[in-house]
Amino acid sequence: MTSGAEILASVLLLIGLAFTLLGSVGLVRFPDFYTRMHAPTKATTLGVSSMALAAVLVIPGGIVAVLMKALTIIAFLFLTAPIGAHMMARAARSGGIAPCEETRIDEMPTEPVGEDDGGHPAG
Amino acid sequence: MRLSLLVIPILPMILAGLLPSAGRLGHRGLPLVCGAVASVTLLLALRVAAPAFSGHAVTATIPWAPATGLNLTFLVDGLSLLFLLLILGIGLLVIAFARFYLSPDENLPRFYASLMLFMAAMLGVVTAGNLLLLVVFWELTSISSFLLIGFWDRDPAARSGAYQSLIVTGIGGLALLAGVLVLGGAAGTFDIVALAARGAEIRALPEMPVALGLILVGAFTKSAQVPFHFWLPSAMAAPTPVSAYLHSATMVKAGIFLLARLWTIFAATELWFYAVTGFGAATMLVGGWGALRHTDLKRLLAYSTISQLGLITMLYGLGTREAALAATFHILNHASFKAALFMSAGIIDHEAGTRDFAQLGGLRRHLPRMTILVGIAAASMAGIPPLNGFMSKELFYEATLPAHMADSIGASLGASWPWLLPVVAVLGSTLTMAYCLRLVIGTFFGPEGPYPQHPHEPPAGMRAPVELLATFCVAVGFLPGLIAEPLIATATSAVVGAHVHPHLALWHGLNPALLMTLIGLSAGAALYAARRGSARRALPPRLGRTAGELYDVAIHGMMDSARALTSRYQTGRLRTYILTILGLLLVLAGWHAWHASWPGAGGAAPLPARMPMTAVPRGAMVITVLTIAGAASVCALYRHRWPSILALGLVGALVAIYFAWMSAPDLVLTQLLVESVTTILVVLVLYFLPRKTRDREPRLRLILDGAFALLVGVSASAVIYAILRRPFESISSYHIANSLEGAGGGNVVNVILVDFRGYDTLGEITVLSIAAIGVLALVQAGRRTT
Amino acid sequence: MLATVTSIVMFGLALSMALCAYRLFRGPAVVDRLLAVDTISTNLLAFLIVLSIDQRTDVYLDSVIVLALLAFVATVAIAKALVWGRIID
Amino acid sequence: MNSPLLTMVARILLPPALLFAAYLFFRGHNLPGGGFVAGLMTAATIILQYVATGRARVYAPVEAQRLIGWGLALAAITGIGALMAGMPFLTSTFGHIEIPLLGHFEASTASLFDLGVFLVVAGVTLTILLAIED
Repeated sequence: MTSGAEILASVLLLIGLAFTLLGSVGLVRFPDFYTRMHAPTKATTLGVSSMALAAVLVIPGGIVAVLMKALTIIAFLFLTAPIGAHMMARAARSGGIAPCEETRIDEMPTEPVGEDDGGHPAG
Repeated sequence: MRLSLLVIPILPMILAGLLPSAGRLGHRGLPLVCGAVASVTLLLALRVAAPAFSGHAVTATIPWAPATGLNLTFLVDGLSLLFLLLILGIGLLVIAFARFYLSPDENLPRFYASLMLFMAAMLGVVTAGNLLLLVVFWELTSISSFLLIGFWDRDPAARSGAYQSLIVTGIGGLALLAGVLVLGGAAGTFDIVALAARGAEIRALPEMPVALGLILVGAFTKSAQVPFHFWLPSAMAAPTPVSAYLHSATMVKAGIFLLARLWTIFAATELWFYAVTGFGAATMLVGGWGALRHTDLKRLLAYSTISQLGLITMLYGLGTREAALAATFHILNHASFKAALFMSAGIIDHEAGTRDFAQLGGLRRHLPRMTILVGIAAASMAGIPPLNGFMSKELFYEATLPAHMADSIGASLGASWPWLLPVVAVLGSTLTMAYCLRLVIGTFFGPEGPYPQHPHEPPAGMRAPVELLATFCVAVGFLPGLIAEPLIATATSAVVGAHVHPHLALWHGLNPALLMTLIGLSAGAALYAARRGSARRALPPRLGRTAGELYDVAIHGMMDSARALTSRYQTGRLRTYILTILGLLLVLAGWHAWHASWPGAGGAAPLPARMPMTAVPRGAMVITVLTIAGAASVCALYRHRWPSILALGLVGALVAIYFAWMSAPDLVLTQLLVESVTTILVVLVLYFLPRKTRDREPRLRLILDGAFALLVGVSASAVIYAILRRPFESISSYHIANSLEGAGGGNVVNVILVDFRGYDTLGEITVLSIAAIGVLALVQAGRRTT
Repeated sequence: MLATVTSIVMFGLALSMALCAYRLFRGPAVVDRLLAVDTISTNLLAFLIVLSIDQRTDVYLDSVIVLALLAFVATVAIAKALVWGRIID
Repeated sequence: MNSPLLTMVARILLPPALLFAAYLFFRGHNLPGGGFVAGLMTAATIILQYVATGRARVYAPVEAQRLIGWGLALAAITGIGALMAGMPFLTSTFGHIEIPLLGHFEASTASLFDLGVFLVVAGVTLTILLAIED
């Protein structure tokens, strides 16, 4: 009795789960903050978006309503995740967290940004 | 026409509300507006209360809180008519006087607003037909008097005077409320007319003495009778128009009005006779003596007011019809000459720059007209013929004679010591005569004092009210029948409850009263002559610790003990607060668990059927629980702030998942929102907290706290478990059923919040607003000190 | 069929949240912890979506939007506070 | 030290977020939402603007404290309105109104009260957060 939509939804859900899990594993396994930052922000966002799409297929109650909500979720996520990462990177950078040895290229200027206000060091 | 009775107190009240924002009316416009409103109210009152002139009262009732017996019932009879004219008449004169007296750069909108608020409150007191309503307006007069006394709020004397008057009259108000409740409770109604009709039955009530005693305390504090008289002299720090209006003609008469209003009910009781007459006589003498001691003009007038109020109270205490007539007539006369004297004192202060006798004297050369006016008013107060004061003094003497005391409850006193009351009366008027002479001669005659300012005649508008009042005193003296008699007749018959035909005349023939007047006046002159030198010297020995000092000692003692108590349990350390709060929870939960029937002990029903939960794999839930436990422990263990905040944020979000699991979408939304706003708030506050947190807690404390926390956790869950075991039928069924038709809303939660339980929400948002304003004030206050 | 998939996905999400919790514990610097919490909130988003799929209701999707926005606001606020102390300058 | 990225995103997010808050408010009567939630949502969005662009450049048409005043007044007035109509305090009636474009809709005076709640909650949150901050 499983309809086509349900199969597609399940596939999307599983893909989403895969991405999310990858994000979390990345978060745990990567050596330093800057590398660690990429995995969750990118992968998890993708994971959630695909789940949102899965939701559109399955949830009854007016395709338009659910679609609109899902699209808003995806839009918000795509907007906010990178900026969140950006702000965290700035915080880490001016908090004086050094990138690990393997990093070859460090295009940031030597002195960290935004030290003028005398904010207390992070951590 | 009936409901327009309600307008009498409400009209000035509305103006009082609008005035503070009417700043641009300026110092000419404001008095005009107030004067206009006052005169409109006066005309309206006369038109509405016309039948009261011919003796039958006008009443109007609007149910306000019928369950508690509190209704907006208004009653205008002869007595209220007299007071209406007094309040509005003198009010108009005071407004005219204030127009000239107060300089334009004062905070006039606030002054006139409080003045009008006071006028509305007094009108409410005198027209209230329901005792509870009377108490409401009574308290309003105390508040407006506090505002008016403390008008010059930078002057410490004004502030302390205002506090003193508020505390004393406030306590009196409380006593009055208690008395009224006892009376109303016993009699079953608060309506004055109904109570008056059942006078005999009420007098027989066992609770009557308690009720009467408390009501008398209320009346005595307001009318500055002996033990509570000290607030009136210190209230002289108020601007003169306020003293002229509140502290001579109207507010201090509210207590006396109450005595008159309840006269028919209580006058024939022993307690009333001895208490009211006793305190009245004592006040008269203490006031008279006090007036001789002070070198400040306004304080002298304040003490003289106390003594005159004592005289009127004593008259109402006697309980005979002549005494009530004398008292009512004296209320009218006293208002006229005392307001005139206070305004003259204001003029002298305004012109000569001082009110102190040491610097005054010989003003007659600079202020000839004022000398005449003050002379007339003072003579009327002393009771010198042919002025109105003399006539009410005559009636006062007659009322104290044993012949006239026959039908009073105190007849026995009249028989055993027939001479007591007349002697007290004469002694009182001797003192009055003495301080009147001191007033007139001290300021206007004798050598010229060193006035700080060179005095000259005041502007005409400022003197007009005094002239008007002085002519009133003379007119009533010569033509009593025309002006005073009809008004006093209706007022007294309203007080006494039976028709009274007074025959006011200057000449009653050669009778003991005339003799007593002559003795009084001559003794007064002799007393003044004997102590003439002391007019300028310091005060003679005082009668031990005055009531004022006792008051101060009591207040400071109370404040200090309160401060000591607070400092003991407000240690300022968060830990003690949490310990006390959770400790209490522990005690309650423990006690309840101990008494409540333990589940399984057969008492409680089995665990209710499984909650309607969505199918969620056990594993997922277990891990989520673990995450929550982990996050919670991070806040407990970690000393650094940041991890703890993050962990807290996380716990909040995870709890939201629980709500989703429990299929409560509204809650999920609210929890998420509240969670993130709180996190932001904590992060904001963090900046202001000290950088370093204590590194290591002493080990013993850690163990103790740990044990305590464990105990609290266990007891909390025990209570929840007990609740779950208790069968209860929830109210949700009612709400769900009526949510759609009743309020047209599908979302039961919101319908409850906003519609069925809207009143609670109104309360909640008010509390929220107060909290916000509190934070705002605290933060700004904090910023000012750093 | 879908029911089993949703329960698997829920289990997987819970696992990924546990992993992030590990980072929350271990994370040397606060920023790591901030990252961990941010990821967990996104996982919560996913969990809510899967829950609404399972219950066939779109009522939680609004909370998901709210959570997405607010997680962002909180992360930004904390990130800024970490370095500059004050948030609104 | 405000990064241009953040300011730009904040500005982009503002209209949809406020629209979403209004959506939450209006459907409050039948579906999860309502004054309280919408108030918090608006407050959070406005705080985001403050965080992103700093106090000076945020154009605040009205001080937050005023919102509280208006909210409370509105709530009280709807209550008194019921009293005027002779019903006990705060009872609300509901009717169906027909807006030409938007079609049929059911409105109840309770939503006025809800608007009061919305204003108060938004006002309180903003007042407290901004008071502590500046």
